[in-house]
Amino acid sequence: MRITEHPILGESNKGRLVTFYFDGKPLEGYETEPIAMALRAAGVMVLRHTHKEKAPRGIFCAIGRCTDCVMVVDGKANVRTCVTPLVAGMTVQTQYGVGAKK
Amino acid sequence: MKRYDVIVVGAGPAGLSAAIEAAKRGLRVIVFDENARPGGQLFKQIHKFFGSKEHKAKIRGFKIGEDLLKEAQTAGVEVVLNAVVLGLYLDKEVVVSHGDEVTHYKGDAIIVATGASENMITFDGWTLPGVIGAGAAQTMMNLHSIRPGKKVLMLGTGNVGLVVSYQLLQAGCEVVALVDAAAKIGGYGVHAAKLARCGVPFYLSHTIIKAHGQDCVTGVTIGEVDSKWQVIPGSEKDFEVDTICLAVGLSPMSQLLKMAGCEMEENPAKGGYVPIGNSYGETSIPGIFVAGDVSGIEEASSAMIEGRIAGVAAAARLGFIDKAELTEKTWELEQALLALRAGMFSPENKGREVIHTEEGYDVSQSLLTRGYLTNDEVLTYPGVTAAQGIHAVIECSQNIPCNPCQDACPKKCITIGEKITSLPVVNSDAQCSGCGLCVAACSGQSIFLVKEDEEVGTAMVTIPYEFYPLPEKGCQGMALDRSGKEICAAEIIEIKNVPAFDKTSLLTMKVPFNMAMKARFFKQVQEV
Amino acid sequence: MKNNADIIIIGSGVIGNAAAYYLAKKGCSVIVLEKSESIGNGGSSRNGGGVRQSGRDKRELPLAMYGIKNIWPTLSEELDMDVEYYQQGNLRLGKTEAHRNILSGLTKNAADGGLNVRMIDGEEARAICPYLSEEVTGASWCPTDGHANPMLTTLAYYRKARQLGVRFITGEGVQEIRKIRGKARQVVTQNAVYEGETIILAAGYESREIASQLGIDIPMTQALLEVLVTEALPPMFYQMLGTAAADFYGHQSTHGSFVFGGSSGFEGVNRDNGTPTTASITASCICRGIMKYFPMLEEAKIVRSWAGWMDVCADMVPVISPVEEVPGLIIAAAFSGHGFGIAPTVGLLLSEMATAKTTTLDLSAFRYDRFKAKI
Amino acid sequence: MMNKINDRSRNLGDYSVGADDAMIICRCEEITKGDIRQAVHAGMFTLTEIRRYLRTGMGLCQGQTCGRLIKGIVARELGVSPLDLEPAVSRAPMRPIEMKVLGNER
Repeated sequence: MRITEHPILGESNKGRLVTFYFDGKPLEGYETEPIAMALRAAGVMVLRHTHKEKAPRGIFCAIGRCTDCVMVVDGKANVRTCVTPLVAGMTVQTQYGVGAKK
Repeated sequence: MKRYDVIVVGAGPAGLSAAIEAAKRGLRVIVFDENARPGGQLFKQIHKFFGSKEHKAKIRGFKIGEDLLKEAQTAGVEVVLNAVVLGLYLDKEVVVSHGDEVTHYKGDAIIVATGASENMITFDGWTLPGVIGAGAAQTMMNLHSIRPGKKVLMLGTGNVGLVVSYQLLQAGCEVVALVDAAAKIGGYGVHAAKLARCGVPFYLSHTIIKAHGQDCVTGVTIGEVDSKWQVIPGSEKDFEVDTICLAVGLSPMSQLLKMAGCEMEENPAKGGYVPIGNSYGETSIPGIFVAGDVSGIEEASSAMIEGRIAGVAAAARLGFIDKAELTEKTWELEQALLALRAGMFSPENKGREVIHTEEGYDVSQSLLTRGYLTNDEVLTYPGVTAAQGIHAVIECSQNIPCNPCQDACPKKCITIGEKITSLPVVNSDAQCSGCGLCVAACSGQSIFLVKEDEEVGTAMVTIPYEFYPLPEKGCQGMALDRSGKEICAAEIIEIKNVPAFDKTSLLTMKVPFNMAMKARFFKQVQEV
Repeated sequence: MKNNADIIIIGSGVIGNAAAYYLAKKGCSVIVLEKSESIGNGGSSRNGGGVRQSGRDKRELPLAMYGIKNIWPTLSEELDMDVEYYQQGNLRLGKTEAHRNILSGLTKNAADGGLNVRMIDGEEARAICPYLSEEVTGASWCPTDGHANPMLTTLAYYRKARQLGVRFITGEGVQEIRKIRGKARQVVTQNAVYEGETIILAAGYESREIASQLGIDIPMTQALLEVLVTEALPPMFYQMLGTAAADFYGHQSTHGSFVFGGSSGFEGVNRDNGTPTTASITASCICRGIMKYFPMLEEAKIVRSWAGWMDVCADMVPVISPVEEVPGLIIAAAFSGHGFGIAPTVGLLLSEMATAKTTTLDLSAFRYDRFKAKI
Repeated sequence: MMNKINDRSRNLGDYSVGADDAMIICRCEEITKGDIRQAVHAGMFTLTEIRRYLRTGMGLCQGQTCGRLIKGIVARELGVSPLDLEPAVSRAPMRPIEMKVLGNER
């Protein structure tokens, strides 16, 4: 899903590839890109399941407004992954309701 | 408590412009923005802007953003990023969270330039992952170099829907359809035409019935609506897509102003709930100004001018300039704003059906419903002549505020005149050199160079091209007409890409003589 | 539509709505007039939701005890709507000896009034609510106290009263109560004149202005208080909390969010901008207060804060009283920030007051004419 | 003059189940169109009342996404123009903020 070369923006230069952990699995993403972007690039669509209907949700606004992309990041719930930069070694978990799966 | 002369909320086109004008006049200015990058939506805008030179026409949005930032730095504006303004309190105080602390600031003037938020529309399955805002698509592609999906359906044919669809193509996505419940395409015809000739179909008077998928979008059903917006049974069409993009309008993000106690009004012409302000953008609370989309939804070009007006007005309120300077400067800016607000797409024409151009030409119904001009219609506009030798063909048929083509031509072949919404006229007496500057300068990509050679039976058509990979010289392929239909074989005989074209490549293709006025896009034939 | 009714109630707060409901249940016709566009838009929708007996003035204690014994446990059922009532006790927390002294005094008063409330140490407090910090060294504990959702309670009374035929009119600011032949009868708004046999004035602080036109003054002022609410968190505890230092109070709601009230110390002198508005310093102050007692909540995100005016009586207890000087007028105002928990009882008593000679509980301590100069 | 929202005894007609009543409108709190329509019939005529009654727009995003949608539904149910409905108030903080950050004033 990554655009490596763009007719207007040229080559993408996103810095250092780092490893992070999504639901226990190691994945790679670029340091400081939003967590949700690294996940999208890795093909992850579902970022959380809602509290009442257990319905899947993913990226919706991508600018930190709609809060649909919240996940459990390094143990903290409700982190807006579309505006939170990726850090090497981060643990990212699918959110179920208001927290991680027990 | 930290004190500034002016506090600006939002480092988008309006906020930065306001900050620059105030700082240039000696005010101490600080700008807060919640994002990691300044520029607001400008850095997601990779197309060339409309307007005239003073509106930064033919410059790409992200480049304008870079220029604004430099200008702000030179003027001594302090820009603080990742800084969320939590509230706008009594006595023009803002509380800002930044890092792991909150800080209190008071400004003698506050300029709120928080922009807009996207409207949404509901349908069965609209909460599924894969249904995203058009803004999200732009953010993903143009800021983070991520394709939102492989196959995308776009809902909304306003300028945002059109521009983002084109950007999706540029990013290498397939756009399967543009859908709008309205009966007419809402945005500029030239934007629609760029998509139509790439083969993207338009479905007007259609709506999304259902997004399919368990965990994420795997398909979508659309259907035609009647005059009461009810789906006509049997009109359903299915598409296999992984992404549905919603571009159904914007609303002013005016919460801070409401919180501050500014008088507000629900104003449909301005796109929603906005503070009541005077011509300088000053609200009912003296010293609190607004500029840009938060005061009424418009384009980035007008946001920049509104920002400048607010910046100058704040300088006047705080006594840094006198009344005469205020009047003089804002008069100029207001003229520039009026120029942008003219034409068929002006705020006062919102919702009105325009049948004729200001010059009296018929507006193409094909353009409004299918996204392209018919072969017969093209010939009726003043930008299209049957000149001998190489010449520009300008397929510009609506009164939009834009005139870079006039300035671009060194040979004075193109005339728009004082009024920038007028249709460009190609003067067949002037001698076209075939330089292609007009083709690259046209923000709507609606200028082509045509050279017909009746004796040989071929024609050369030069088209603007902004996709990767670029075909190579000698490349064989198919020419597409304005509707995206393959009409004949074509060979690329020249590719021009000079810095003055600013990333718009000019492809010249050779087609049969009778295709000169039909061939408008080139498709590489996949090698087996 | 008729502008006449047995009872006209001015104010659609939880008090006015509860009174309307109990009156309608008795078969009275009722009109409720609300100045704001929204029902219950004052303190009724803006408080911390405490349904407490402990910590009350001894005059108020019987009202609180009556409600908790007889009304609150079945209120959701009665109003056919979950008002999110929890009766899991109230902890009033202290960190210092001075705090514990305050708490002991309050506890003694309440126990004297027949309430089951006692002092406990930090350990026992943590056994009840394991999330408390070590800084907590003592608490008063009243196991029969609790909390409910004030917005829902206010709207549940409204909804049920409306179903029973009570006419509610919003955006209807009262200009004047007019006496006809010596008896309060007409309520004049900018739109209309309403007539009733009895008029219940339950308009919070604004009751003062309206009553004063009839020569009745309730000595009260107002103060702007703030509440904040967190994101939804997993269920942790359902006790109602308060502190001796009055730095915060609150609870976790059914929704999972925590609702915390608190103060900056400037409540009495706060301003607003035409609508109750939060001050720039209060939310931060409340957060600091909370974190001292609940360090584990430091990462909970605040999503919203709001402010509301409370009507503060000179002696900090309400006026709930018929006005003999103005026959036909009943005043229920000046609840001083602790009206929510006793609202069902007060609503019931007002319905009795308006329709009968006697009330279930003695309300003489809440008379309108109790205020005397100090010497 | 009294407007259509002020008289809470106004007859809205019987509540009839809509085909799309199950549609989620408030994405954060998962409130459906049917919930909102029924709330109007229960007497919640203003956006503020709807919000307090159902928690629409009271979730993490504070109504950024659903505000306009809810306005349309309530207006239609009441038979008034959306322009007649005042949006619910705006409150600080504009974005969710951790208590330890909000409490850390400089």
